[in-house]
Parts: sequence; C-alpha cells; structure tokens
Amino acid sequence: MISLEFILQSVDRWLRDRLGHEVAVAVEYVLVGLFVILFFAVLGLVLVFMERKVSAWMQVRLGPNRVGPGGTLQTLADTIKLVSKEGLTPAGADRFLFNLAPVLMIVVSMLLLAPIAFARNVQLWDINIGVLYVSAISSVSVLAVLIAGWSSNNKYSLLGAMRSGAQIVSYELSAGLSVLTIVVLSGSLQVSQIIEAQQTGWWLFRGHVPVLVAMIIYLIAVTAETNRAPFDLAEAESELTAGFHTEYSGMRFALFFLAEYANVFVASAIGAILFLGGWMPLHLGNWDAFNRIMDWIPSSIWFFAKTFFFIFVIMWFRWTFPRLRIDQLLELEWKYLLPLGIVNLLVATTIAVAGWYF
Amino acid sequence: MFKEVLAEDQDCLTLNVGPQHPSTHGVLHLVITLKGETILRVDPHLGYIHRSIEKMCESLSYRQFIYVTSRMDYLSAHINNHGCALCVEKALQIEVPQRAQVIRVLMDELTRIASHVLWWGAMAMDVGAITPFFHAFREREMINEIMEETCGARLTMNYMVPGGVMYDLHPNFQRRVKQFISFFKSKLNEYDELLTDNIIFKQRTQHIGVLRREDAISFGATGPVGRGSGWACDVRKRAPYECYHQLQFEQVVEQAGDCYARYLVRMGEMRQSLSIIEQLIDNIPSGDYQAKTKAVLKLPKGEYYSRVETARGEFGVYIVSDGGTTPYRIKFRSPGFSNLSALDHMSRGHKIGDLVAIMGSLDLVIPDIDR
Amino acid sequence: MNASLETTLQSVLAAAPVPVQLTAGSQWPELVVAPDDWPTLAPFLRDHAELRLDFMFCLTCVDWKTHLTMVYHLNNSSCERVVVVKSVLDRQQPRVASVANIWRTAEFHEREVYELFGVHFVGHPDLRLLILPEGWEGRNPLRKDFEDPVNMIRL
Amino acid sequence: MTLKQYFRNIWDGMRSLAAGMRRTGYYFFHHKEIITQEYPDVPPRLAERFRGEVVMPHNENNEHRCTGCTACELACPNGTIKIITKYEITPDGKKKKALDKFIYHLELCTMCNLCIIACPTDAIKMSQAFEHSVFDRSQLIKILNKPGSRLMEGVE
Amino acid sequence: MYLWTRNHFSGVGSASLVVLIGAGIVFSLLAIGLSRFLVKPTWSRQKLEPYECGVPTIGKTWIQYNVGYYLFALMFLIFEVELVFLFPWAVVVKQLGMVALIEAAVFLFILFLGFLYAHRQGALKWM
Repeated sequence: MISLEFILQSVDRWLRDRLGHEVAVAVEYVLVGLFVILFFAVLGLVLVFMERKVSAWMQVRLGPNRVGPGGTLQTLADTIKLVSKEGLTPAGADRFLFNLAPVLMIVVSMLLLAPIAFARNVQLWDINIGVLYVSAISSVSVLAVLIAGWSSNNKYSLLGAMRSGAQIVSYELSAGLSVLTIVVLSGSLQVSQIIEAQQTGWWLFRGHVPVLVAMIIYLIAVTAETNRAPFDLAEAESELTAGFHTEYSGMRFALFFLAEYANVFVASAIGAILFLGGWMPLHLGNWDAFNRIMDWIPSSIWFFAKTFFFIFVIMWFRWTFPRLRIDQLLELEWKYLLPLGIVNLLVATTIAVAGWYF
Repeated sequence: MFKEVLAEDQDCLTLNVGPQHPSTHGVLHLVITLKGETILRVDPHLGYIHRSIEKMCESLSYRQFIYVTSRMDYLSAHINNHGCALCVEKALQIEVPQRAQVIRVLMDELTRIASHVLWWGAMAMDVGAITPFFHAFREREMINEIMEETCGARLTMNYMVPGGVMYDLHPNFQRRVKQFISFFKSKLNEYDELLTDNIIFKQRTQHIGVLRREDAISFGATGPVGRGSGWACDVRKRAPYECYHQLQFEQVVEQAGDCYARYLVRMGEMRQSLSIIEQLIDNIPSGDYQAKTKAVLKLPKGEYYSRVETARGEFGVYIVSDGGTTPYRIKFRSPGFSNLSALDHMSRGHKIGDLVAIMGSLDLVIPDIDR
Repeated sequence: MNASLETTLQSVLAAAPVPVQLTAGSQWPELVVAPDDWPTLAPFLRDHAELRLDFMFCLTCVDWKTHLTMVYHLNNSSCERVVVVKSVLDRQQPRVASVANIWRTAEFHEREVYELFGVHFVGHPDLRLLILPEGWEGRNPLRKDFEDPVNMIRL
Repeated sequence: MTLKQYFRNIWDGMRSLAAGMRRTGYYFFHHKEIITQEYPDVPPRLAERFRGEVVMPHNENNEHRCTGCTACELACPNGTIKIITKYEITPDGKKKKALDKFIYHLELCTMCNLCIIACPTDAIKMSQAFEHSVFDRSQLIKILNKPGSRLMEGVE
Repeated sequence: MYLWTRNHFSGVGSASLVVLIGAGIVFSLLAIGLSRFLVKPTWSRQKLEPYECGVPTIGKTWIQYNVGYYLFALMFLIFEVELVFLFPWAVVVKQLGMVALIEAAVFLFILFLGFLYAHRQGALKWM
C-alpha cells in the first residue's frame, strides 16, 4: 500500500544505500527544507483559492473562474502580480524592524510545522512536549505583529498592532485550557501519543460534552489567535484600512498573508490532532468490515480531510459574522471563554480520573 | 470640552479617516482625535466632490435642472427628481394626472427599498461582515432591472419630468414587481438571520451612537436617523405629497436612538415600502402619464419650497425665481448634510470601531452632503 | 391650517421682544427681522409654547446683487407649522448673529453659507471653511458676481 | 448578572450565530442560487428602453430626419450636442438651412433623454450600445450624420 | 526517512528546528529578493509617505500612547503561569487520581477568586 510513510522510507533507504549515513542525513535535511518551502508555497496557493471559493459561494457568486481550469490558477496569477510589485519602505519607518517583521512571521509559522503529524509516522519532530511547543512558539508571532505595526510609522498600523497584542495574548489562555482538556484525557503532551490514545475513537466522540465545549472554545480561540474575522481587529479593514500591515506592499505583504494562512493551517491541524485523532481513521466499535475500509484510506488523507474541515469552519466564521469590537473581544475572552474553560477543564479531569469516558 | 481634554492629556492621537478609507463610503474626510482608542472629537472636512450643483442649476432650465439632482443622492436619485418636479409643478400649478402620481410613488418606494438594501449591505460591511453586502446586491439588482425596463437607466433614471413621468410603465412592470415582492419578503427574513438577530451585530450597534430625540430635532437629523431617535419626522406623513395620504402605511419609529434603532427603522421601512407597493401595484389608474406642459417653462416670480422623504430623510428644494427660464437661486436641503453634523455629537467617547458603525447607521452618501 | 397659523403668529408676535414684520409669503408665513434683532427673536420662536419652532430644516442665503437675504425655514417637530424667517444683510459686510446654539443644525449650514456667500456669523462656535479647500480666500462661489475662469464651464 | 442569565446569554448568542452560519452554509451548498453574470462571455440582456448613446438612424438611401433645428442642442443640459448647419440650394432655387454636422460629445452625455424628447422630427434616438470605453477621450466625439447623407423627403 | 520515523528520534528531531528556521529565512528572503530582482523601483516623495487615507499625517506617530491593556498583560501573566503549572499536572493527573484533581481544583479556585477580584476592580475594562 502506498502511503506517505512508505514513500519517505523508501527515499530514505535509497539515499542511505547510495550515500552512506552521514551524507544521507545531510541530504535529507536539505530535502526537508525544500519540502517545507514547497509545502508552504502550495499551502498558500491552495488556501487562498479555497478561501476565495468559499467566500464566493457563500456570497452567491462564482468566485475566480477565469485563470486556469475553474479559476485554480488565479492565486498563482496573484502571486506573480505580487512578486512584480515594488516593496516600499515608507519614509520614517524603522527600516531594520520593518524588514524583520515579515521574515519573523514566516519563520514562526514554519517552526509550528515541526510537531505536526501529517500521516502515520510522518512527523518532523515528535517532541515530547508537542502541544506546549506549539503554544509557546505561536505566541512569538504577536511580536512580529507588534514589530510590524510599530516600525511602520503609521497610525493605523500602530493601532492595529496594539489591538493584536491584547487580543492574541488573551486568547492564548483559552486555547491553552482547551488543549489541556485533551492532555488530561490522553495523559501526554506528545503529539504522537495523543493520536495513539485515540486509536479506539476520537476524543470528540469519547469525551462527552466537555470535549465538545473544549473544541468550540479552541476554535474560537485560534480564530482570534490567527487574527481572522470575526476577530481580525489587528487588520480591521473597515476601521484601520489594513491594520498592522497597512504599509507593507509587494512580497512582504504576501509573506504576512501567507503566514496568516499557514497559521490557520497549523491551528486547524492541531485541532484535528487533539479532537479528531489526527491521521487516525474513523473506527466504529465492532464493525470490522467498516473499520477495514476506513483503514484502507491513507492516513495522510485522513489528516488533511480533518484539517481542512477545521479550516473550512474557520472560513465559515469569517464569511458569516460581523467583527467584534476590541473591548467586546476581551470581554468574550475574560468573562466567558476563560471561566468556562477552567470549569470545563475540571469537569473533563473528573471524567478522566473517574474513567467515565468511553 | 475638547479643548479642556487636550490641555489635560498630551498623548492624544490625531488620525485622518478618509478621504481614501474603506468605510467612509466615498471621499469624506474625518479628522478624529483619539485618546487610546477612545474618540474625543470628530471633525468632518467636506468638499472633495463638491460640484456646486446649486450654482450649476442657476444656468439650467427648469426641465434640465431635474436631471442634475440625480447626481446628488445617487441612491435615491428618483426621489430627488421627484422633489424638484414637485417644486416646479407647485409653482406652475400643474395638475399631475393620477396615473403619473401612482407611478411616481411606486418608483419612489422601489428606490427606497433599493437604497435601504444597499445600505444594509454597506452597514454589514462596516461592522465587518462582508457576505451580506453581496446578498444585498442580489435584491438591488432586481430593482435595478425593473427600473431599467421602465425608465431606461439603472441608477440615474431621470424618469421625472415636470407634469408627470417621461414614459408610461413597461408592460412587464406589474409582473416583475410582484415577482420581486414575493422574492424580497423571503429574503428579508434571511436578512434577519444574518444580521438583525446576530449577537455580535447587536453588541456592535446597541447603545452605540445614541442620539436623543431633542438632539435629533436640534440637529435636524431626519429620515431613519430621526425616527430611530423617536422623532416621527416622515414627510410622507407630516406633509403628504402625491397620493401618500390615501395609502395605508406606518411610520416606523424606534425610541432607543442608537445604531441598532436606526437599523431597525430601515428594516421596518423596507417592509412598509413593500406594503405600499402591494397596495398600488394592482390599482394603477389608467389615464395620462404626463400632464400637458409648455415647451419652455417659466416660473412666476416668487419662492417655492417642496419637501420629499428620500431614503435618507427630508429632501428640500428651495427655488427662488425671478420670472425667467432659469432659477435665480436654488437651495437643496440634503438630509445627509444635517445627519452628518450630528456625527461628532454621537461618536464622542466611543471607539474607532463604533465610529465606523455610527457612520454606517447614518447611511451617508457623500455627493448628497457635498452637492 | 395656514390661516390659523397666521392668526396664531399675529397674536404671538405682538408679544415678541423685537419688532417683526409678518407677511403671508408665497407658501408659508414669512417674518422679516433685522439682523440685530434675530438673536433675540430666535430663542423666542423656539421656546414659545404655542409655536415651538424647534426644527430648522433649511438655512440659506440669497444673493440679490444689492443685498443678501438670509432665509431660515423653521418648523415644529411634532406638527406642520412652517414659518420662514428672513433677514436682509448688507452685501459688503454681511454680519448676522449665529443661531448654532439654538438649532444645532445651523452649525454646519452656517459654515456652508459662510464660505459660499461670505456671511460672517457672529458667535458661531467654529466658523471655518467646510467645503472649500484650506487657504481659500475671499471669493464666495454662490454670489452672483463670482467668476472662476479655470473651473467654471460656461454653457 | 445571575448565573442563569449568564448561561442564557451564551445560549442565545450561540443560537443567533448558528442561524447566520446556517444561512451562509445553505448558500455554500446551493450553487443554483449564484447570481453572477458572466458579462463578456454572456452578453447582458438590456431593456429596450435602455439609454446607451444617442444615434441618428439613417435609412437605406443614406437619409436622416434631422433638419438641424437645434432643439436638441438647446434641450441638452451639458452642451453635449453641437449642430453645424449649412445652406443648401433646393431644386426650385431657394436657399434652405440644412444639417451639416451633428456633433455629439459622448464624453459629456449623461443619457438624460431630454434631446430625444425635444426633437420634433424624431431624428435621433437612444441606442443600447453601452461599451463606450476608449483609450482617448477625443474618440468619444462623434459626428452622427453619415458623410453624404441628406434629409429625408417630407420631413420638415 | 530517517528524520521522520519515530523510532530514531533522540537528538535528531530537534535538528528540524534549525532546518525550519533556515527554511523560513531562505523562503522569505527568496521571495523578497525575487521581487527586488524583478522590479525596477521608482522613487517619489509622495510614494514614501505613510498611508493615512491620502492626507499628510498630523503630528508624530510615535507618541506616548495609551495602551489599554497594561492590566490585561498582568492578568495574562498570572494566568499563563497558572497554565504552565497545569501542563505537567495534566500529564499525570490520570495516574495520580482524585487527590491531584482536588488539589488543582483548589488551586484554580483561588486563582478564580483573584480573577473575580480583578474583575470587580475593573481591571478588565478596555481603556
């Protein structure tokens, strides 16, 4: 059976047979780097296209349909346009920080790819504190936003950056609490072990109401953390024109744009891993025939299907809701999500300790 | 009050919102003073698209000047034209045929719905929901097509002539309007689902930009803005023109005076307009669609004022005639201008996001303000 | 209704603090008041129990080449009771008291008249250019003798 | 705020949000409701009264109905129409005013239809052409009477 | 492949950090460099003006600015520390059982009291 795991292992074996251990490892590093870069580029193209189609269909219109079959090459055309645009640094901006911010943003979202299990046994780094690593690294991106907003020498950028500071910092807590719910149930922070713990069923189905609540809180929190509508206050198009990246143009703007989508992908992937069992196929109790069919579907497909489901939900939010105001946003976090998250965690722990889950 | 605040705090930020800003709906320039994100003062700077229509009209004949008014409040172009035609008819004492009156009212109400529908989308866009905007255009397009069929144009119809309307109704008109009514009724419920009941939208608009009744009167904030503040200021009720006094419709008045109240007023008005159209669509009297008028109109010396209710409020036309073929002086009382003057009062102490919501709820059309 | 309004006006204006001239007008009753008396009359008209002209729906000016006439259209907010107030101003040095503190809508309308006709409103809280670009001096576009060879298209 | 109210807020809020999501979700899966008009591929249906530009119809003998009376020129609010007349010698030897050039400034026209109403001989009408974009404004100045065209017999 | 298989982790997986950082920098520099390479820049004063809806900026941008969330940052710090405490607890709570649960509940309860106090004091109001 052809799976991602199988392909990678054969590549590995082939390289090692030809080049020997040390050189093979070095080559593999380079390959990984190239793979990640390629993955990022493709991810950007696919997600932007998906967003445009989702929004178009929800808005009773066709969306891109001219460039390429069904408009699929539209985002590529846009990328070419962005590449051919001049990247301006406004007068009076802090040049170094201004240029640093998009790079930092991209590096952070790259780093977030490390603990994600794309398929069975396919993972860049199965760090034993996987989910903690994700929440730690992801909070660095707020620095990039702050740097970008402050260094632009633009009042809109400044306001946007200030908002995003408070926002991302606050929603970090809720996301962390809902992640903890699953950690309690799985008994591990390691991504691979969390997935393995869902061998007999995804946490969403096994964990009763608390996991459902945790999932909803998680979805809301990551929507806020990735600066997407209805929490896109840092950009707030109708208020702050483009918020923290008002002054960015050309490729540097594209990097911010790409990083946003990469972050959405990572957040959805983590969500899929925690609540829907990552690459774990859907198994139903004793239906062996059914389970075998599910097993036959490659694990990478399972993973991407679940991830894209979450991405779709996040896009669905964006194209339905009005934007919150900054104080309402914080009120939602501190008065609703955080207390609920804490109570929910305790309930989930009780369930876990008493062994009441399926 | 503003000067005191400035003296106290040095950390105030002066921010230009507009002329090139996504939510000023045109080239409106607001200079706002902020402390943190709280607005201390809003100072509108106008004139970016001022064409001095009043001066232009002084050199246009009474048949010609009507078409220029389409360019003021382009979203209720037809109602503006109506106001001008009324003023000329009043001066010349032209009796408008019944059929023309009904056609005018039908078109007025269709225009009102088209304008409110667009406002609904734009308001949603201002508070950050983009999808309703496109849904709104679906309905607006239907009205535009009806307009195009009968009037020959979609936005600046120029369907009014002194003494009636330019053409008779298109044979398809009744059928298509009925189609539209049944279609639009179901869509209004969708509007409620998408925005009216939405908790985020409610939070964004309730208790925001409160304009009390006495302030609304003092600022002359008419139309949905005034009625959202509990002031029954509908010219169609107060000083009925054409056949409005024969029609059954309610004046939608909300007491709260906030953005949500203004929103509800407009939603209610769309339903009232629908009911007016329903009352008229099967009862269009036969007869002439235009009264006989002289080729060259000369208004007798004097001053004439006519008022109509556009989608934004009370639109007044003040003609000073010296007996010639062109007006000596024309003043257009545009509703947006008075409504805008209340913006500063309404948005003090709110956040930037609220300013955008307030501007959305005022339904500003900048050419109407700048004239 | 017009007739009853006129009789009301006659009785009310008898008690007015300043001399006012009442005419029938072409459409609505018209009051002519001297510019100096206007600030005294305005609050009287607004606060008088029988009139309560608290809604100013139009404020404008007409250039008659020999003089300027300020035209104020007042109305009652709850029922139709339109009264037109006129005030004749000197064309060279037009000055009239501002009523922006009585009808707040006058604030913007007076700024508009200020720049388009050059009328100076005494006591206006913020008499700046509203429509014309900053640094515009002197010439007032809506006056009859205004010529702008660059921007005006003669037909 | 009581605890009951607190949960009620959450519940009501979630329900209102779900209603909105149901609506957009419905449209996401119902592509039949899409209203996009694919304009250049599918030509738009224009109403017969649609006003695109002023044209002067000519018959097969290259004759038009314009007498050059300038009623349209006077009726136009924008100075869109400029009529240049010439003197023609009629067969019986009289001099007669006739149309030389009917100059139409499309770039100034607002399609208000006043000229068509004003025309006593129905010489001009509105066409449905609406694709007027050109690279140079001067291309929008049109002469409506075709070269060599003459006044139709019997039109006064 | 060597890097990915779970059985070969120790000490090798962390190299992916270096790889990813490298990839991120290479990617972004490549993207920016490509557009530099392709685009011939033009210069004008207006073009470099900071965008403020087409009007010159009034006053300085970098002024003393009222950040409304100083208290939020403090609150965040408290709760983030709490979260960090909870992570190791969450891993082992299933093994430790009821005692750990009750301990955490007490811990959270005290924190919650503090949260309520802060709320009462109006710390959670956006300025």
